[in-house]
Amino acid sequence: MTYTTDEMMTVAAARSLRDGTSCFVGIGLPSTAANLARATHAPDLVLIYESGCIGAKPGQLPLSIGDGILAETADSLVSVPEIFNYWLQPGRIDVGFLGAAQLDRHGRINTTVIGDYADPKVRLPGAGGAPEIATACKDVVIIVRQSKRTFAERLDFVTSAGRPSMIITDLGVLRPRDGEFVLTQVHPGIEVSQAIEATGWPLRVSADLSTTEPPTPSELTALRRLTG
Amino acid sequence: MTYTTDEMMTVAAARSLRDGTSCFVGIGLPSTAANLARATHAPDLVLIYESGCIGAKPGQLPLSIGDGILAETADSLVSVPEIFNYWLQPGRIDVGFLGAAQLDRHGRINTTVIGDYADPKVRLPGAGGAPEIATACKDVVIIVRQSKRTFAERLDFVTSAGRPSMIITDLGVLRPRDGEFVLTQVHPGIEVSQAIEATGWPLRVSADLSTTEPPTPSELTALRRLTG
Amino acid sequence: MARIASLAEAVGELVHDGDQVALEGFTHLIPFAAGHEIIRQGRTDLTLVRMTPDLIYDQLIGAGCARKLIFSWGGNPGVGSLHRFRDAVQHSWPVPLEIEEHSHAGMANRYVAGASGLPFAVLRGYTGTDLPKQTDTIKPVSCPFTGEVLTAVPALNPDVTIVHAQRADRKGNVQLWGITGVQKEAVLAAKRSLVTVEEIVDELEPRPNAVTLPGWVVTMVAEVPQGAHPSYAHDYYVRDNEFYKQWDAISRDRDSFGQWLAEIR
Amino acid sequence: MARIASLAEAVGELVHDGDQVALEGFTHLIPFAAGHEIIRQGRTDLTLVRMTPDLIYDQLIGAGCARKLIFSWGGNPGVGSLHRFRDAVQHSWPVPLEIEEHSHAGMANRYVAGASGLPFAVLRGYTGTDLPKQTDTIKPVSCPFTGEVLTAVPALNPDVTIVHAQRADRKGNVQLWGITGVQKEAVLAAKRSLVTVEEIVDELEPRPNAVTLPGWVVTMVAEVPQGAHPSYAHDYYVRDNEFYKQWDAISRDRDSFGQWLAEIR
Repeated sequence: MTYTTDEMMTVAAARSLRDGTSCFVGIGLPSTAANLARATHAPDLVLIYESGCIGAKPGQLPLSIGDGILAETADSLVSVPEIFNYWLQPGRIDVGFLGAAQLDRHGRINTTVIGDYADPKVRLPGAGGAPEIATACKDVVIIVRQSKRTFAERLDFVTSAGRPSMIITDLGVLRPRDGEFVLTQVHPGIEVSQAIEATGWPLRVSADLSTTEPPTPSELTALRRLTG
Repeated sequence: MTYTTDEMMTVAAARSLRDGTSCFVGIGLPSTAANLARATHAPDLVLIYESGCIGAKPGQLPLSIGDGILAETADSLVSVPEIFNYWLQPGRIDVGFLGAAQLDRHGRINTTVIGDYADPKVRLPGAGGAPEIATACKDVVIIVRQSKRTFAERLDFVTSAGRPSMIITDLGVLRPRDGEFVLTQVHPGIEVSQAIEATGWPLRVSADLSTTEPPTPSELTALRRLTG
Repeated sequence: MARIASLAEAVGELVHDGDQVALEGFTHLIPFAAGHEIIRQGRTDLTLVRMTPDLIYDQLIGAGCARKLIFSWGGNPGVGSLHRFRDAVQHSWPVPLEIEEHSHAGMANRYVAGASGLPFAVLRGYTGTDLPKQTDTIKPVSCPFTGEVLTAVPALNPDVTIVHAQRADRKGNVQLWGITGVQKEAVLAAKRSLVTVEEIVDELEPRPNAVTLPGWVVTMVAEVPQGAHPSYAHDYYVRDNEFYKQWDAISRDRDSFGQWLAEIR
Repeated sequence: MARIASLAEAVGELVHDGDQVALEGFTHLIPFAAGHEIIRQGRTDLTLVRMTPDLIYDQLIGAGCARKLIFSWGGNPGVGSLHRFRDAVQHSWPVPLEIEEHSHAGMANRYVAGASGLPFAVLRGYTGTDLPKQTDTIKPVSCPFTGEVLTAVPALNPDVTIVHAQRADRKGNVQLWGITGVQKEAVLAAKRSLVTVEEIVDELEPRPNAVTLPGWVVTMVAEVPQGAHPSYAHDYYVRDNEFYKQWDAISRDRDSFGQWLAEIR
């Protein structure tokens, strides 16, 4: 089966989630990947949305983090203060699954402004739940399309500063080595030079660089059923 | 109809509650009086119990502040942290209705120990909700049987230190004058000397001392239906 | 006991120029009809408070009702940017917009402090971010027992909070269910409150996952069927995702937004 | 996912000598059966935590399981005193009992801080009382914004929390309803947790006013019908008020208590 680079990215992200763990899910790419994991190898993955839905089991992908289907299928539905204070903050959630508008070699994220804060070139949406998701979860994974604009040499604003263990992109996977994210994995058919070209800092390549297993037909079928 | 001094006390306490207000109710005498008010002149009195029951409407008197009938008839049922933090603490409740093991001329209450704290003669139950009920409600009323032991010259321990507007007893009513509780009202058939005799400090008597209206037959009927 | 009134009457009485106003609802039950009524009544100089400004504040900001925005995430969920919000921040159009920016955890805790009658709340938040440099309502606080340094945020106590709910009874007791977000806290934190509801009923039967706000903590209730459209009301109607997408085009330039505004007014 | 086990197995595995143990339930759903099992297994040196010690801790204290009690109201509700608690405090029988005494508001907030992963909580509390003179876990804290002085109490994070609930499913998801007190906070604050339930069912259907604890935050679940007796389980059985009254006589002297204890053991 043929597949897109976005599909490869989502499949790679889904695979990073272990069954039986809990995942605090951001909307967009992270939500797609987390739901794919639940639909494939991790049926007992606990999906937690900041709208207060714990253990949501949507059959179709939600468009927002507060869709009715998340509430209807949740094991437990709590208030927004409670989801942040009782569930996220104490560090009881295994993985935070986040997107990013801009990030740097340390895995810090900017979703606030491009340009000067007081007089921005582009005003982005802002922090949302990310600063605390990035620091409170036991592990953090970022899912984002790789480009020079997104993978920036310098952030105009630090919105979230966690210690992600992985950045999963449409080109490959980056992991931290000596305090800096380096390319450790490329997806099938992607050249290392493409990843370097799509990175705003001089991207180092790990000596043990590997190639991602391509999506299996069953992964692709499950993904297309979710998004279709 | 004949009546006991306890019945007179409960009726006098019930009358102090205005319809349409909210009352944080301690168990025992306060609960009886608050439910009598609701059964007579104050059908829209909102009864709030520290177990998390807001707007409870028990048909029979509860034996504890956590009886099932309180939960079943409440307008809203919340957790114990919520009842203290969102409902009591901000001062949104009109009246706190409290009992007392021992109190002084300033209306401060001891329900902790008789004797030395570290080596008490009698260990009492302790504070419960009282310290915060006594300071957070807009108004505080104490309902307690009057005796030399209860109305103490000196407290061995200050458990709650609010500013009650009234102490309603089986003998009469005390109100604060110049920072000290004085006798402002006696129940029918009670001599002022009895009240003085039953008080551990030199009880002053207000110049405008009045006599409580005796319980009406309908008040007594309602009370006996509740307690019977 | 809450007073039951028309939406126009309630907004007229409760929302004043210059007020700090919170319209809450986390994706679900967003009080759009009340927002439109504020636009219709021409309120100005408002300080708008909301975790996720969403389309509702894009509309109020574009209409020139707001002087300041206190928020934590200002996007069109699943679609993209809020163009009127951007235009106000980037080009002061139609009027300059001051911003006070937090994280969701910070905003939620500010409402909790407000509802609790406390001047501030404590959280583990904003670690390593640039937000405290720009937002002076984020400060350190030390634990008196362990000495650990945590983050403090001040209480929010809006002049008026407006939320939408599924039902109220005739005494103004309000019931909402599904995702209930931060609405209880926002109402309890406010000096005055308005709840718009899908319907007023004789009796509120108990329901799973329902929040009940007693009528005596609500100032006014107005019956406004479809009052949360284009967001949704659980068990009444679904989210109008198409309108959320259309808003991107409507709001993108000042003229097409002006046309939308003329229709609302 | 919580592990389902027998009560004896669960207490044996989760409760160790010297542990800080919270058995919660505010009048309703008090985990008496688990308390009796702790007595049966002869645990000692426990620090017992509970807002309202009630008969359950009177029993544990009289049985010599406790070294320390952290609490806010130690009476027999509607009846009078807890005689075993009194005897321990007044006469160190059967062993000395250290006490750490708070108000309900303080205790509730200590659990909230524990559940929230914070080292302390802030409240308006203890004003004018002698409690801060005796209890060193009550301290002042200043608002970083207004300078106002409030009260701080440290988090409670019990080694193990035990609560009773109406139901669990086979994955250990727990559902309780009626008065739910401080149980959610007590479980989330604890390092380990045990929930005894009236019954284990295939499916937890949604219910009004229910709290659901997902199985992954509960360590073990044990099916113990009548496990809250003589307190009550909403929709299962009512409170045994007679036993509460009888306890006054049973507990009043050491001999009659000793007979009761022999039967339990």
